[in-house]
Order: sequence, then structure tokens, then C-alpha cells
Amino acid sequence: GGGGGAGSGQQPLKPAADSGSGAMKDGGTLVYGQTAGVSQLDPNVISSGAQTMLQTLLWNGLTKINPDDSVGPDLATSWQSTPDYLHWTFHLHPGVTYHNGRAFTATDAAQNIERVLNPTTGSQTRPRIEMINTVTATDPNTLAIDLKTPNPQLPLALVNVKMTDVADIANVSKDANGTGPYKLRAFTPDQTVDLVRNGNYFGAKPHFDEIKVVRYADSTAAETALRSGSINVLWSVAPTSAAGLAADGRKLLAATDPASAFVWELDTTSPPFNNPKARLALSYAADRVSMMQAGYAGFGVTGTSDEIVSPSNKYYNKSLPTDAYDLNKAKELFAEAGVHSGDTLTYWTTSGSYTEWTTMGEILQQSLGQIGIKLNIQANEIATWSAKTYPKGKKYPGLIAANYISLAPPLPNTYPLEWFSSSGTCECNWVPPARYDADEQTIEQQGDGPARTAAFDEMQQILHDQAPVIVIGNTSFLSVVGADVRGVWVESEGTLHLEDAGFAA
Amino acid sequence: MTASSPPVLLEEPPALPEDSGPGLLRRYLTRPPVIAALVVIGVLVIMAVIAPWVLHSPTALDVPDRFAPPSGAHPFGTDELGRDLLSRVAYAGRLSLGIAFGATVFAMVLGTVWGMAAAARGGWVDEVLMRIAEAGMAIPIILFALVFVAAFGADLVAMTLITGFLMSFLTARIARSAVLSELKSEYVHGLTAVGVPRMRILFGEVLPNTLPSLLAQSSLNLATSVMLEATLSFVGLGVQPPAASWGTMLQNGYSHLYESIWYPLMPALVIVLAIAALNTLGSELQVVLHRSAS
Amino acid sequence: MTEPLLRISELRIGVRTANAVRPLVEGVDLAIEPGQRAALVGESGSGKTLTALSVMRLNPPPTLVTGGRIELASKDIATATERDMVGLRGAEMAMIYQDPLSSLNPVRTVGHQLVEAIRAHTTIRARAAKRRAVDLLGEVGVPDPVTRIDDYPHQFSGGMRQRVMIAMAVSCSPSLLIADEPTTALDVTTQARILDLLVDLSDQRGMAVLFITHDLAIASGFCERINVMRHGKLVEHGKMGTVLAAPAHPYTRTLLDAVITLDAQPRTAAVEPSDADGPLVEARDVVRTFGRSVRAVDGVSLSIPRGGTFGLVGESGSGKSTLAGLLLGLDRPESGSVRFAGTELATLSREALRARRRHMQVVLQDPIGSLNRRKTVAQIVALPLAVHDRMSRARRRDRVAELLDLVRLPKALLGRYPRELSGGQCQRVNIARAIALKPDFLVLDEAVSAVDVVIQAQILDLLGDLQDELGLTYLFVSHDLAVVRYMAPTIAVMYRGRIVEQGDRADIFRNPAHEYTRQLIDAIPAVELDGERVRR
Amino acid sequence: MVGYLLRRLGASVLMIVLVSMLIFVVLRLLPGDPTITRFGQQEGIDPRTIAAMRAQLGLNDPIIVQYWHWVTGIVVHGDLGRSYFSQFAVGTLIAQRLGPTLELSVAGLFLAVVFAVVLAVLPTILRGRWWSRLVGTYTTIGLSAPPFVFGIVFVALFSVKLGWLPDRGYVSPSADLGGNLRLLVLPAVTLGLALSAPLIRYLRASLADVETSSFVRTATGKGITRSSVVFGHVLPNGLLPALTSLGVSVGAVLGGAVVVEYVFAWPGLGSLIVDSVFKRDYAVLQSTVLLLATVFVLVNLLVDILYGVLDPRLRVSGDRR
Ligand SMILES: Nc1ncnc2c1ncn2[C@@H]1O[C@H](COP(=O)(O)OP(=O)(O)OP(=O)(O)O)[C@@H](O)[C@H]1O
Ligand SMILES: Nc1ncnc2c1ncn2[C@@H]1O[C@H](COP(=O)(O)OP(=O)(O)OP(=O)(O)O)[C@@H](O)[C@H]1O
Ligand SMILES: [Mg+2]
Ligand SMILES: [Mg+2]
Repeated sequence: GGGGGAGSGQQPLKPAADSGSGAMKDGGTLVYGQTAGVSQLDPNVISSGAQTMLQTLLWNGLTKINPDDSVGPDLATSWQSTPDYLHWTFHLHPGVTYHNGRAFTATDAAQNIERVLNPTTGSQTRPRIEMINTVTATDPNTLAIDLKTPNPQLPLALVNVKMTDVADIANVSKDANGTGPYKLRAFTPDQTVDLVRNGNYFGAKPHFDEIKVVRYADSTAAETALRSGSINVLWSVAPTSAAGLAADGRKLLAATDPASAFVWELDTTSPPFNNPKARLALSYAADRVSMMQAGYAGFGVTGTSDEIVSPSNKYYNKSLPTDAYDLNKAKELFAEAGVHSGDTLTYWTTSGSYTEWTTMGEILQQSLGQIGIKLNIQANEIATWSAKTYPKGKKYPGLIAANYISLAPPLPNTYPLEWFSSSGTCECNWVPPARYDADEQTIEQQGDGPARTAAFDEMQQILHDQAPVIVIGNTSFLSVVGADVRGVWVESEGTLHLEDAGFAA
Repeated sequence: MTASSPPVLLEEPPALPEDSGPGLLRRYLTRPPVIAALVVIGVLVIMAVIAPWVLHSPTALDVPDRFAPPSGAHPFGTDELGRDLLSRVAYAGRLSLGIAFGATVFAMVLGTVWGMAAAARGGWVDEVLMRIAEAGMAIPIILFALVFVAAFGADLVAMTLITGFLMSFLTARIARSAVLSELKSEYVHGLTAVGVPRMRILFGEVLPNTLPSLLAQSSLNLATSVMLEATLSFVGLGVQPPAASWGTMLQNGYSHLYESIWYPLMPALVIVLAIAALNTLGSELQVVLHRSAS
Repeated sequence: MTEPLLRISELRIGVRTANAVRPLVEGVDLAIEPGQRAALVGESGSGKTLTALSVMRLNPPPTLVTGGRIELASKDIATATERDMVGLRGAEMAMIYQDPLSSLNPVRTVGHQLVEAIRAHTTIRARAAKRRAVDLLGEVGVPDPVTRIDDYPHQFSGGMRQRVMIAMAVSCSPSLLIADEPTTALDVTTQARILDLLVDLSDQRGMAVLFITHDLAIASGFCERINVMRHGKLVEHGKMGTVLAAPAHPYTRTLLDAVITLDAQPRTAAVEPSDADGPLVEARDVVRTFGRSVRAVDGVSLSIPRGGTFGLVGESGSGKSTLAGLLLGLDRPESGSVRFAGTELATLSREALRARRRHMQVVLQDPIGSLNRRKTVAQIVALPLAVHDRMSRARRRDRVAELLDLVRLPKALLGRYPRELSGGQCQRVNIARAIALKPDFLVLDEAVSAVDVVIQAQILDLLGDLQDELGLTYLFVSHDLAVVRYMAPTIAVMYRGRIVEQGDRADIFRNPAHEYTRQLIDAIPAVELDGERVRR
Repeated sequence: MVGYLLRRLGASVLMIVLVSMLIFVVLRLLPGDPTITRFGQQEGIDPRTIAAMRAQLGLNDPIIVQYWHWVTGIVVHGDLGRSYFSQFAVGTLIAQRLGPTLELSVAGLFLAVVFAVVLAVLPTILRGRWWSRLVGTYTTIGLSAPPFVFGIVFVALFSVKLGWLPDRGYVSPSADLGGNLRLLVLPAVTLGLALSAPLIRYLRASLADVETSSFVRTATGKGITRSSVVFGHVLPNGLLPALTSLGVSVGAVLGGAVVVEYVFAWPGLGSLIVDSVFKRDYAVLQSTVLLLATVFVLVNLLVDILYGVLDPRLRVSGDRR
């Protein structure tokens, strides 16, 4: 179930986390639809969320994530570390071959990790494994990893280091030479990806003969296709249409503990939002309930304070106060921060895609209008939109940048909180207090225990007080799966896992 | 070489006038299709003006009542924020009609001068001007739009100008071939012989004669501009929330087709109605003007 | 009396306007027996063309037949089905149209169009039809028909196109041929040949002809009966000889009196042309070629004194219009020079040349095409006044009214557009425009070829008066030798781009030096009264 | 004629060079950055990574140098560049899409011409006021209704409701000709309808013009049937002026059938361009647009030459002035 947000209370339809288990048959072609195109296939330098379902179809990591966000063995069958979490040894599955028949060895694993670590590669996984010092293939099936600083969660951090053919990485989009259960047959960038079963897969035999990934121009076209039965799975459906689509036996899937959030990013180094009061004022001006209702049709967890951890998460700091929608307070705080009636702010959002961001902006526009502040909504095409705030370090005074961020997997994985730290890459340019960075160190270097819990709580408290970003709600992508598809499950930020799926027998 | 006599759009053979002058306007305004078209436009304009007072405010939110089907309270239903579609459609007419008119006029003026310059100067000037127009047509519209946003910001004037600009390429080509075939005709020779200055020949004699083809192109442009404006809004040019145009409403409505069929249907109907009316005005004007054509 | 082939009774034709039907033809009665040749003459704009087109049921919208009957071989044209008409047109009746320049399809070969006409009413094979087409072209005097048959219309000169149309019309030996000014674009030699051909067809195959013309001389030689129209009504009809000898209607009398013949007393200028300060217009060895082979003007020299009238005659296609264009600076010669009032035209800037046009005006050969079709008569005539004299609007209006009066056009035409005018009316609008500025030099390229003789005489008088009053200089181009002789004391004969003979009119007509000139003069028709040539 | 062609070609080449410069510069002046989009606007992009990628792609070189690399790549090596994303050669990407684009364009244009000729000529032959009204209404609706509306209606009707045709997608004709054709039907008809509306307007206009000309009267006067008059005389002349409009359509369709391509998931050049714009994949964009501009200029050249072939008056240039 989707947690205790105010919106979901009115929602009769509850998304499931998986499409159900039961006997599956071998064979058949699964057609997977989405409205975004896959533009390239490098799994370690992702270009968009539209390609993440391929991570576990074409590729394997040393470890993999389980439906309950725990870590399980993948190419590595087992691993150990020294008690100080500084030295790790991974034992690899013997006899694994790439799609092209070449044997996969520990050297390949090492090369992939090193590639991810290389800053020029631009891998999004790098910040999570930055603490790695050296990677050594001690023998073809054994990998030794030495860290600079302790990290008890290394196996989790390694999930997204996918094992590619590094020597031939230039052709990754052409032949996608991985070890995964399916291999590439054809790829037309931004249009289609055709996969076929990997007959030599080292794991359980994949069920489908073929998986076709098809890109649709718009959500209506995709929904029409789903309703007509020409696609079996539709990923990232528009929240407002989700309820209508989950009919005729089709199931709506969403993450139980959503690791993505709809946020407003602010430049915390330029006026007026360099003043925490202005940020809090904005938070009070956000009618989150209406926004989640209009924007996400109630699917998701309505934010209650400005921190990234979902209230549905086990590690959520329950002592945090709830900042309800309060325009008077907003007006007061804005005034203190020098934003007065008659002033103008800009809401920076995208056009064409993610129209729900605009919808939510229109609600903010109304609210701010009531306290005399004018909000200009400026919808931009996606690249113009991103160039304003990305990467960290850009100045954008007076701008409220709508964004949807995925920081998966959720706590206890530290990354969601680390993202805000001095070494993180939050585009809010926020400089956290020293305590925040210290807590981060504590968490990263210690296993489960009271110290870690205390650090979690304190970091959330700081986020709440300082509000470097305004969190409207936590959600994950919604997907709809045909009645006869089994074994599909959703990862915390909404990626569908199809590797073990098949048609019902 | 490209001299094709320009097409003159004609729905039916025109009747002969008793006389010219002010009678022309009266004759135009009394044609039944013109009256029908004027009524349609009139209703749309009146709605646009009075909607906010008589109907709901076009920006009043009512989130729980979103995607409502037509009812007494909301004759056209409501949108994704529960706003009244009738008043939004009415209100959007201001923008849509304004942009369509502005852009069409701009395209007509720019395209005519462009095409006329090419036809009148001939030779290299002609080549270069026409190749520019062709290149312009070959460059993706979206790219143009982005450049314009980057250069001039995303306001309505820029929007109108760029829409007009995009349509001026084809207009220029049409204008050129119309002017060219006029220039080849004997009466221009006659005017030259009389000693009429070149500019006067072009603007006073040739231009009015190409009016029917230009009007034809303009009525096509009107239709195009409504669609173009929606496309441009797609890349963030022009209409920004909470304002809306028919094009953006149609686009938004289309993406909520399965939530409410009325949402895309209503703006679509209004668009078709308005463009049909505007087209009628254009083609009827041609009929009236065409009476003196050979 | 035999049953007439064509009987028109009480025919009324009108034009639909916004709220009424304005009458154009108001009661025409006419009958033609099989094999008979009847002339239809009359005032320009009196409705001859419209009457003829209605017989074919081809009158252009928005004109329409509003009353009366047209019967062809007792068949009512008004009630005939479209299918009946398809059977009648071409086979039973055919027409030679007044505008030969635009009556052929520009994208089909001449041969194709001829063959189509031949095969429309016969079952003859394509190859045989083509042979027949070649024969026909030869018969109407198109040189080298075997190769020319695959040419396109634009490759033919105006006169040749007119002959193609004649061939097309007679191709199926119709019982009735309607010929609307069939020889206007032809020089007299070719004209004689065509008339002979028509006489042959008429005599041998019993083809009846309705012959519309301004030229009473031709009518009298060719037709047995005559019908005279004026103001949309048939005012007189009867046997040719009888009517010509004793016209009953005053208009017919006027018409006859106005004919200019070779015996007419030539006009003499009140003021002698003076060469004191050099000729007004002077050309020296001008050459103009088109494409690679056509030497339209091939080394022509001439000089026209101030106040003089220079006549230019010659075969169709001999380069007269081209030469006129060169003299006016509308076109540049490849070599040679043209001077106007002592100034070399080639040295003038475009603007200087344009300003000078105030003093040199022209009436172009194509009377309809040279008017802007979307301007009213008033606008057209007023334009030079506005451009060169910057006259006020009110004064312009007065002057335009005055000019229209001079060329005998009714004021009612002021608001009309060119296509609502008859051919002759257009021509007069051109003349009015050209004399509006009282230029020094006026080129008249076939300026009176489409008007009836009455108006022609009036216009020639007008031109003469203008010359006497203001000392105008004329270049007078025409295929009508009698008219040229009447107007111009000096005449040049052009043949294949060259001036083959030039001199005093009396000399040229008395002792033509060049063979071609002789042929021209011999071919000139004259009004015949019962076989006897009448010279007035 | 030869002089004209040379001048025309010269101007075309000049224009293509100018377009290439313009596109090249303009793309780089646009807000947005291919490196940011390449990294997916994802959490975890680091300014240093961006800088490294820019250097690697040569985006930090002076623009002249970048332009020089691009142009020499094309001219010397016939190399159009590589996608910043998939690393596919741009030539490959274009080749992937060229076949489908041509197929759809040709089919769409063919249908458009057929629709247009039939609908414009029908009222001329039948001469009925009602026919003319009917066609007028069709064009008005065709002009005012956006193409995707047709598309979605067709899909709803013929594939969802009736199940006669697949709703969208593409298979290459070499793999499955029947499947390819079945998939082609709906997009081609949609495109054909959208293109036919303006074409009909032009055509009807020029037919009406020709209809009043003297040579049509001459032809009628010969006593040939109405349809012979229309097909032998009215149409051959009336089609000529519509050719300009058709030429423009040809060019526009090659790169501009985006909407139809999108609605029917047809992998054409139009969607390649739009996707590249959104990703700021300069490498793909500049070469593809250049290619299209070239094709467009060539098509228009062809149209003008075709005029000369179809209209005998233009074969010999006999300009008076
Ligand atoms: N299409 C038309 N619309 C309106 N009026 C017309 C039209 N055609 C001819 N007329 C008018 O009808 C009258 C008769 O024209 P018509 O062409 O029959 O004259 P015509 O006797 O043949 O003269 P001409 O000898 O000059 O050729 C003229 O006054 C002319 O202005
Ligand atoms: N624009 C042109 N292009 C090509 N050839 C031309 C052009 N104008 C005239 N000619 C040719 O030049 C020659 C002379 O033409 P021009 O018009 O001067 O003859 P004309 O003496 O006025 O004949 P007509 O008595 O028939 O008017 C003709 O053979 C004609 O075909
Ligand atoms: Mg006449
Ligand atoms: Mg001539």
C-alpha cells in the first residue's frame, strides 16, 4: 500500500508492488510501452529513467536489489568484509559468459568498477562508491575491493555498477554486450529496443521469448494501445489516468516505499531564497494536499515537511512537526525575508512532458496570488529547463525550479541524505551546517545501531529546518501491467523489474 | 522559370457588380456565408469579452471537481484543476484569435514584400531570397521556436511574430509566383510604357492583383497559426499558465482524453468553427474581388 | 424559300449583376439558309460576339440568354441537352473566336488539338487524322505544316495561331461556320487566301457562314447578305448589294460613309512637320534578335520629324511591334542606336527614361491584355495624370470624363473592368490613356483595328486634330493599308525584320518598288456592289 | 537555360553552406547543453564530469574549429558525425529512418495527390453546386482539424473498434512485406488527408481560373465530351500552379511528418530531429537538418525544372523584358 498520505485516503484504488506470482509459462513476446525514448544503452551512464528497466534485462551487477530493498547476490554469489568495512572480497559466479560468448571474469568486474569511478565517465553511480580505493581481481572468480573510508553498505552501492564489456564500450548501444537474461536484437534510438532471450543465461531460464520496448508519442496514444491490448506493460502512466487504466484485470503498480519526490529546488545562495525564511515561507504557501490530488491523483505520499525521506519510510523522523498549508505564516515569513506583496517570483517548469508540474504550479500561483505575490509560470522545453539549474553551482535567483528527484533506494541507504551534503550534488547549492556532514560520516561508516538512527534523525531535522528544497510529496512512477503478466515488481523509485516475469501459464 | 500563374481560390462564379467602391463592402457583407461567419466570430468575441463576468472565472480552481462532464453549472465541463471549460474556451479566444490574426497579418506583410522583392529584382536577388525561404521551410519549426525564446523571451508578441515568421516562407513563395506571373503580363508592359514608376507598378497595380492568391494563402495561414501556436507552446513559447489558448487547451485536453472526452472535444469544436468562419470570410472576399479577374 | 439553317428570333442577352440582370443584347432576329454567307457588322460593343457565342451556347458567365429563341436546323439550342450540344458543336456548327492569341491550349501541340477536333466527330484513325491535320494546316497557309504540326501554340505568331483556329473550325465541315473577326491578325495577302478557302468550302460543301467583321470591304466581297447591329439591336438586314446601295437605316449609311478606302483623300497635316532642330525620333542600324535565330529587327534605320506621321506596314511577324518597342526605349537593341529629341535612349537612367515617357506614349497592340484587369476604366485612364502631372483628384475626374468623350466611350463605362468591355471598347481606353498627357510622340500599334469604321474615322479625326493643335508626332502601325495611307504621308514597308521600302505615300502606292509591297497592294479588298468595285 | 541552372545551383550551394553555418552557430547559442541531457538530468551529475564530457566532445573548442571539424568530416571523409548519446554514426541513424520516411512520404503524397485530384476534379466534371459545397466543407475541416485528431480517430475506429489494422509500429518491408503494408495504411491515409486539404484548395482555385480561359471554350466548341475537356485541357493547365504547393509539401513531409510519425510510432526523420532537439544532440541535429535543407532545395529545383518540362512555354526562354 502507498502509505499514509492524506491524498491516498480518498483513493479507493491501491496500487500493488508486484503483478502477482503464480505459475508462469515460457514463451511469448512482452510489449513494454513508455512515452519516453531510450536514447542509448550504457547502463553505467544513464540518460533517462526510460532505460532503467533494461538494467536487469541486459545486464547484471555483482549484487542486485530485492523487492524489499534488500541486497541479494547476482554475479557475485557471496561476499565478506573486514569488521571495519574497509576490505571486501566478492566471489563471482563461475562460468558466466557475455552475450557474445566471451567469459566474464573478475577482471571485467574490476574494469567496470574502475570505469564508474573515473570522473570523466560521468556515471551517476560514482558518488555512491566514491570511497573505493582499489579494485583487484585476485583470481578469475574473486574480486578484492579496498575502501578509503568504511562503508557497511557497499554491496547495496554496487547494485548499479552493471557489468559491461568495457573494452568494447564504444559499441555499447550497438550490441549491448552484457550478461543479462535477455540480449539485444535491434535498437532504434528513441523508438524501439528489441530483446530476445539469452539462451546461455547463468541464472534461471528467462520466460519470455522476446521483449519489445516501444516508445509512444504521448500518454493518450500509449493508453489507447494499452486498452486495445497491443502492449502488455505501460510504464510511467499519467497519474490522472491510472485509475481508468487499471480495469479489465490490468493491475496498477507502484513502489510501496516511494523513493522519488516532487520538489521545488531553490538557489540557496541567491536572494530571496538564500534566506531560510523565504524557503519556509514557500513551504507554507504550498497547498500540498490539493497539489498531490491534482498532480498525482492522490497516488503518493503527501509531504508534511521539507525533507526527502518519505513519511512512509521506517527511518522517517516522526518527531518532526507537520508544516500545514498556512498562507498567513507564509506571508509573514516572506515579509521577513524581504519578499513583499507585489513582488514576482518565477516558477520554472517543463512543457510537453511532466505537465503535472505545471498543474501544481498553477495551484501555487493561486495561493501566492492571495498574499499578493505574483508567480510567473515559465514552462520550457526540457533541455532549456535543465540548463537553468544543472549541474550544481548554477545561480538562479528568485526561481522556483520544479523537479522530480529519485534517490533510490530509500533509507537506510544513505544516498538520499548524502545528496544534500557538501560532497553531494544537489543543485540547490546548499551548504549544510557542519553537523550535517558529520552525521553523514557517522552513518556511512557504521552499521545499524542507535548512533546511526540518531544521525538519521538529526539530518532530517536539519533538512526540515533549513528546507534546502521544498518537498511536495513522495511518489514513484506508476505502471499498469496486463492481467496475464506475472512476476513484475516495482523498485522504490518506480523502475519495473521484468527479469523474472512471464505470462501466466 | 517558376512562373506559374497563381491560383485564385474561387468557390463559385461571381456575379457582376453594378459598380465598384463602397458597394463592394456592402455586397460582401450581405452574402449569406459572410453573415454566418460573422455571427460565429461575433459570438466568440462576445463570449471572450463577457465570459469572466457572466460565467465562472477562467482561473477559479476547484480541484475535487476536476474532469467533470458538462452540467448546468459547467456547460462544457471542467479541466484538470476543476476550472470551468466554457469560460476558459471563451477566454482563450482572446489569445488565439489575437495571435492568429496578428501572425497572419505579419506573415502576409513580410511574405508579400519578400516574394515581391524576389520577383521584381529577379536574378541573384531572386535566387538568394527564394533559397532562404526554402531553407527556412527546411529547418525544423521547433528549432526556430527555441531560438526565438532564447533571443526574445517567451511573450505573446514574440509568439505572434515567430508564428507569422514561420508562415512567411511559404507566403513569400506564393507571393513571388503570383507577382512574377503578373509582371510577365502585357499590362505591366503597358504601365511601363506609360511611365508609371516601378514602385507604383508593384504596389499600386501588381499587388492588388495578387490579393486573391495572397488572401487564399492567408486563410490557410489562419488555420496553420492556431495549430502552430499550440506547437510552440509545447516548447515554452507564448501562452503560459494560467492563461490558455485553444491550441494549448486542445493539447492538454487530448492528454486527458480518457478522463474527460469533453475536455479536448470542446476546444476542438471551437477551433474548427472559428477557422471555418475565418476561412469563409477570406474566400468570400476573394469571390467578391475575383469578379474583375480575367 | 428554303428552311433556314440558323434562325435567331427575338434574342435577348443580359449580364447578371448583384441584384439585377443588365441587358446587353435586346432583340436580334437573324436567319441564315444552308450554304449562305451572311455578314454581321455593326458598332463596336453592340453585341455581335455575344450573339455568336450564344448560338454555340458558349457565352461566358455571368452573361445569360434572357429571351428569344435560337434554332439550328430546327433544333432549339436553349433546351438541347449537354449531350446534344456535344454532337452539334464542331460537327454542325463551329466558330472562329475573336481572341486568337489565347484560344489555343498552351500545353498541347497544335497537331494534338487539330487531331482532337477531327476525331471528335469522325471515326477516323489517329494516323489518318494527323495526315488530315497536316493537309488542313497547309490549306490555311501555314508554311511547312509537316514539321510545324508538332509545335506548341506559343511558337506560332499571332497570325499563324489564327489560321490554326480556322483550320480547326472547318475540320469537320460544319453546316454553319461562325467567324468572329477571323482575319484581324492577318496581313492582306494571307487574308485573301483565307477568304478564298472559305468561299471554296462554302460553295463546295454547302457550308453556311456567319461572318462578323468591321471591314465592309471584306464583307461585301465575301457575303451575300448583311445584318447590321447597333446598341444591342439588329437595325437592318437584307441582300448585301441592296443594303449597300440603298441603306435604309441611318446607321448603316453612316457606316458606309465612314469607310476609308484607297481612293479616300488622305489627311493632310495643317502644320508641316519640321526638321529644323533635328528629327524627333531617329533610329540607326537597330538590331534585335530573339533566341538564336529570330532576327526580329535586322538593321533598321529611320527618322521621324517633329509633327510628322510615319506609317509602318508589313507582314504579320515582320517585326513592327518589336521596332516600336525599341523606338520607345521599352526594349534595348543589341546594336544600333535610338535617339529621342536628340538624346540617346541607351544613355538614360531608368528614372530619367521613365520621366521622359511623359513625352512618348504608346497604344499597344493587344488592347485587352495591356489593361490591368482589376482596375476600372476610370482608374486606368487617370493613372498617367496622377503619375506625371500630380493632378488633384477632382481635376483628374474631369479630365478622364473629357478623354472618354474624345474617344467616344459612354460615361457608363467609367466603373467597368476591362473584361466587361468589348474588344473595340478596350482599344479606345488605351487610346484615351495614351493621349491623356498630350505627349510629343505617340506610337499607335494597330490602334484602331478592333473598332468599327465609324468610330475608327472619329478617332483618326481626333488624332489629326491633336496633331494640328499640339504638333504631335505619330508612328502609325497597321495592317490596313488604306488607313495607313490616309494617315501617314511617309510610309515604310517592313519585311522579315528589314525596311524594304520607305518613302512618300503617293510614290509607294503608285510605283511600289519592292515585290512584297506590290503583293500587299494587290491584295487590298474593296467594297463591292453587285460584283462591281465601288470606289468612293 | 544552362545559365539559369548554373545560377540556380550556385545559389543552392551557397544557401546550403549558409544554412550549415547558421544551424551550427544557432544550436550552440541555444540554452541547454547536450552533456546535461546526456547524463539524464539525474541526481549525481557533477560539474567536473560535465566539463570533462564537454572537452571530450570538443564542445570547448572555438566554434570555428568545431565547424571546421564537422565540415571536413563531411566533405573529406563523408562522415556526418556521431550521436552524443547512442554513439551511432549519424549516417546510420539517418539510414535507419530514411527508408521508413521515404515509404511514408511517398505513400502519403501519392494519396494526397489522388485525393486532391479526385476531389478537386469531381465538382468540375459533375458541375454540381452540392458537390462543390461538399468538397469545400471537406477542405475546411481538413484545414482546421489537426492531423493527430484524424490519426487518433482512425486508430480508435480501425484498430481498436474494428480490429482491421494494427494501430501502430513499423517492420521493415524486407522482413515482412505484408505486415509493413498493413502498418503503412493508417499513417499514410492520415498524412494523405492532412496534405490533401491545402492541395485541394490550390487545385480548385487554379481549375476555376483555367475553366474561364478561352482555350477551354475552344475545346468545348469542338464538340468533345465534358470529361475530355476536363482531362485534356483543364487539368493539364490547372495542375501546373498546384505544383509549387506540392513541391513545398514534398520537402515538408520528409522532415515534417512528425505528428503522424509520433502518433503511429513510425521511425521517421521528423521524430529523429525533434528528439535530437530536445536532447541537444548537436551532432545528429546539424547533419540531419543540413541533409533536409539540401533535399528541400533539390526538390524545389526539381519542381521548377518540372515546370519547364510540363509547360512548353517555359522550355525556351523568350523573355521580353
Ligand atoms: N463578360 C461580360 N460581362 C459584362 N459585359 C460584357 C461582357 N462581355 C461583353 N460585355 C458587354 O456587352 C456588350 C457587347 O459585347 P460584344 O463583345 O458582344 O461586342 P461586339 O459587338 O463583339 O464588339 P467588338 O466589335 O468591339 O468586338 C459590350 O458593351 C460589352 O461591354
Ligand atoms: N518575346 C519574344 N520572344 C521570341 N520571339 C519574339 C518575341 N517577340 C516577337 N518575337 C518574334 O519576332 C518577330 C517579330 O515580331 P513582332 O511582334 O515585332 O511582329 P509584328 O510585325 O508586330 O507582327 P504582327 O503584325 O503580327 O503584330 C516574330 O517572328 C515573333 O515571333
Ligand atoms: Mg466582338
Ligand atoms: Mg505587332
